[in-house]
Amino acid sequence: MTEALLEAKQLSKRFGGLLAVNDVSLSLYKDQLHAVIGPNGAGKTTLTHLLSGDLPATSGELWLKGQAVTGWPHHRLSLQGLGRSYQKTNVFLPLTVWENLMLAAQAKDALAPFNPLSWLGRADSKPSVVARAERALVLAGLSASKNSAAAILSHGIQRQLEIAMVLATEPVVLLLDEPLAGMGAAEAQTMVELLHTLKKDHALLLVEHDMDAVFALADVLTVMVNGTVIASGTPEAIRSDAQVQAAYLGEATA
Amino acid sequence: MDLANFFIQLLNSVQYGLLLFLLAAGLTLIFGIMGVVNLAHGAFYMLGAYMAYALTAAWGNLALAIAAGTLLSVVFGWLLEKILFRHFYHRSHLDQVLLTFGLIYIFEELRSMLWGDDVHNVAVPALLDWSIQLTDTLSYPAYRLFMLAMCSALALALWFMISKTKLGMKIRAGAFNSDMAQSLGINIVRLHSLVFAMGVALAALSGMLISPLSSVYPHMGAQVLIMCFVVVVIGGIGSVRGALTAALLVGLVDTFGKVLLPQFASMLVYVLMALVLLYKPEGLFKQ
Amino acid sequence: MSNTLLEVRGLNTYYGASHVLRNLDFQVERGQAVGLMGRNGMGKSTLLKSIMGLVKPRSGRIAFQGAPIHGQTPYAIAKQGMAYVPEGRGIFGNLSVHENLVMAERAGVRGQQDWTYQRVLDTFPRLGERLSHGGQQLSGGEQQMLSIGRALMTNPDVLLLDEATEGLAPLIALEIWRICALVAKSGISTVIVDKNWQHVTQITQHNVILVKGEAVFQGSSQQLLSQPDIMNQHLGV
Amino acid sequence: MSTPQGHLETLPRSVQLLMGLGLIALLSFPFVGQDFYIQMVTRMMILAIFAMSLDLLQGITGLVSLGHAAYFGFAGYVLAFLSPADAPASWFITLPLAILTSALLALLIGFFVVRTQGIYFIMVTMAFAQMVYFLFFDNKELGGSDGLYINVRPAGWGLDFENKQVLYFFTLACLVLTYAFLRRLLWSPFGRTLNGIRLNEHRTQALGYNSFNYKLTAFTLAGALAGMAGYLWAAQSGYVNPELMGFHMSAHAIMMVILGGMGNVAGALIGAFGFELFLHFFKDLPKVGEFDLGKHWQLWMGTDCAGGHHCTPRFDGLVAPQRCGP
Repeated sequence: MTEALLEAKQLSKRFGGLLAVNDVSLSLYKDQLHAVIGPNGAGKTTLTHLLSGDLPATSGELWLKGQAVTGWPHHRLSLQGLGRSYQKTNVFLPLTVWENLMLAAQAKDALAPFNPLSWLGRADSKPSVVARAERALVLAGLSASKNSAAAILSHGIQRQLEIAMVLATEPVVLLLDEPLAGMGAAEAQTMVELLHTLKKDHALLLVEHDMDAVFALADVLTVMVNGTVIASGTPEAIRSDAQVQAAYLGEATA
Repeated sequence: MDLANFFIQLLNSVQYGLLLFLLAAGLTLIFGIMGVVNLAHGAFYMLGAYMAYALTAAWGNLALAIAAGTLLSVVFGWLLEKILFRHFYHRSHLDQVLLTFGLIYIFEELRSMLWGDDVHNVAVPALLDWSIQLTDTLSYPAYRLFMLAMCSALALALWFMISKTKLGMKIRAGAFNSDMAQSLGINIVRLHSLVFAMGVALAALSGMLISPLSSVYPHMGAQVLIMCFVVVVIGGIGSVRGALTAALLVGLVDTFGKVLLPQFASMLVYVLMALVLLYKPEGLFKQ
Repeated sequence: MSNTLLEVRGLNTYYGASHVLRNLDFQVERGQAVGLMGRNGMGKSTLLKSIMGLVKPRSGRIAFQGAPIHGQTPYAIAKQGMAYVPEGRGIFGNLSVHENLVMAERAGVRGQQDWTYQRVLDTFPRLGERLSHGGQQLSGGEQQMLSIGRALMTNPDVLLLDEATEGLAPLIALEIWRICALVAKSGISTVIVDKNWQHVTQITQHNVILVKGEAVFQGSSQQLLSQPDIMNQHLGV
Repeated sequence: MSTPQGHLETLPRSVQLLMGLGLIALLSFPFVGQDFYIQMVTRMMILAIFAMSLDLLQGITGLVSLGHAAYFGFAGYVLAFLSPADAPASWFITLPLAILTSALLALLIGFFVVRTQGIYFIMVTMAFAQMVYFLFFDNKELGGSDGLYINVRPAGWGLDFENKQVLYFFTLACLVLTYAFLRRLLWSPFGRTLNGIRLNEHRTQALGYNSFNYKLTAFTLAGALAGMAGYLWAAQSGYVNPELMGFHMSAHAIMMVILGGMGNVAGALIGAFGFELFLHFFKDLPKVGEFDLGKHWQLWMGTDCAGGHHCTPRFDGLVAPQRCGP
């Protein structure tokens, strides 16, 4: 088995009396989509925050590309290739789609801020940055709305921009938090196809409620309830697992 | 710095700290609950002092002046909130800075038109116009003791109201989650008026109480406002407990700083603030 | 006096561009328990928030005890006998358990004082053990009990309960269901939002299923249970 | 069409025309105006540089600093200390030094204030500026409350600032250079990232930018530019006092930037001239009966500033930047 691109070991997060994430271990491998499902408040989104560095873990370790990165701030992890999208659309609304992507694309090899050259050079002069933004634009299918402001886009296209911005940073690991939330059937279908193509040479973590998408895409499925992992394995094994049925899928309980 | 002198400085620092608390408590509550930064908060302190001067000159009785002045400032605070501040709760901090900065200009000018620009003294009432002989050389003015007692009583009353009464619980709940508090039937609009009026009254009252000691001069509001900000920043926005602790701390550092390191005295308080910012950018008691 | 306590007619609510509630009709009879179900993002919470006045609907009418309340402030609506237990429970972290309860204490619209501080503690013994603890030091289940207990302290006529047992361990969830049944029987009309339709239908007489902001099913629990295809299509996997 | 406050760097044609005309007017003014007015316009240009330096923080990075005058006044004091009693200091040594020292001061203070957010930032920038104010106000060796005099204005390389026209053109050159530099910065990777921090700092960090370093750099750069303006003010007036770093000076800068429209540098420049004209207009109001309107200029200024925003919520400033083109 190739070495895991991202590995979480016994991650926990406590908010006062509430144990939001309880001793979760998880590995993401290249060319593989690992889906995490579970009821609201099961700690899925908190888990993505712990993995991405948005929130510091109370305990546990994080390894990225074989390097210990526990406690690294968000921007450092992002530069190391750990990209993430957000459940609630979190883009630069007043800027156009292209400007959003350019800002994402220039992060990878940006000069240090106190370097005077970064004050004077033109942002869109670097071919490598423009190419990176262009690739993300095409991959996410946003060419049509390249010059319109993010604020006036439909909800579905804003979600596509959310993903495109992550792609523009050329990450190795992608954490996707409910990319299909609030999407119509057609938009959801294009997003599922996009996620499918992304599987190649990326490691994907998908937090999602849309079961059709999850079972269509997932190579590994983890079920979380109350902050703890109650089952993890292939989608088929999970679907028939009695405990999962009881806790999450709503069949008659004991 | 023999014992007696130390004791006097300690009393002065507690008295100054409690005075700052009365000012900062209003500011931190107004911000904690309504999210409004009020640069003109120092002006209420100044207006209070000038009212004490004017009313004492007219009636010859400071106690009466303070009572009437407090009532006036409650009404003034209530109206100011209703007419002006209510529309700024959801506006950006920049809009609030602009509004309150405009108010500073207006209050300074009104004060200058009403009471002129020169310094005035407020006579200490005869009842308190004596000193306690501590040692053969040192004595402590009775009015400062009265000031200490009044400020302690006010601080205690405010602390008790906030932490023990049902009203205090509603105020703290409104600060934590305004929507939820409303969903339980709490009239958040009236609560805002009340808290704002209380903040203005406390600031005016501290101005009135200090006027005999500090006398009354044009830009007294601006200087004390900065100290208020330092206290609120150190204490943590919205926390009355934080404001009390921070006020006493600043009182100590400032008073003893002036005695021990005169030329750097005014710097010490800011160094203290810088350290707190480094250690806890959200303030010591942030909720 | 008509038996309808809460009546919603033609309600339309928008969040920015997305049309969350589409021309929705909904009512609660006096003393009735109504189940409100549907997958995530279908508008359940938005409906409760619109009733509570926390979200301003674009059009439509909401009447409570005969009088229109749409457009009123949440505290005015609450004062008329409405109580709300939000998703996420809305506990005041800077207040103790005791203070969270006491600050909401108030007689009902008709002066009734059925739910006193003592009765709430008897109903939720666990809260009695944690009175001095800060609101944020409670576990999920305890926060849910405190939130419900606090709502009862206002002696409401209608209790809106959003995500009653979401994210709670099965044992705790059973305890919450027992309390919901007890509240429903005590004469307070309740609207319960939850995914676990088996428990909801055991307590409620009437149920509504929302899909994309529209009511695709309105009927009694028996009618719902007798149509498993509706449940699988809109609620199940 | 992106919403106004989004796309900052493209100025509408009308504003570009206004700037061109303004430059021609400023170039030809000394040959037309009398000495007093030359000094007045020089002061306006200096304040325009000061306002543009604040716009880098407030309009572009979204940081509302209520203590920006600290660096303005500090540079003035540096010139005062470096000026010999009876000979002109050489400006090509003292100007860079003044800019460098105010940049260092901004770096030192910025290190503490930049880690705070929102309202804390407003309060601590104000508090630290007052610290610098009292440092000079309370210490006799540093000039105390009376301040310091610069007996002979700087000179060097054939330029003598005693000559009002020379200082006028020198200031105009600084104004144009600062404007060009900041306009160019808007297009740079650094400028685009500052813009991202203003709009959504959380997402900017998620993309891989260390926003603390960016904000600290912007704070230091703004301090340096404010220092240049402060140096020119001291050179022009020949006198410095603590008021130059006082609260009112910082607040004036904020009002200039808001009046002109934030985030595109041109707004701050126009706002500075507009604000000064407003101030002079209010101060020169005639006496109506025995009630001297001019004397109470603070009242009108305050009402305008408080009211201005109250009744015109959609007031984006004189230069509300739109995107021209698609």
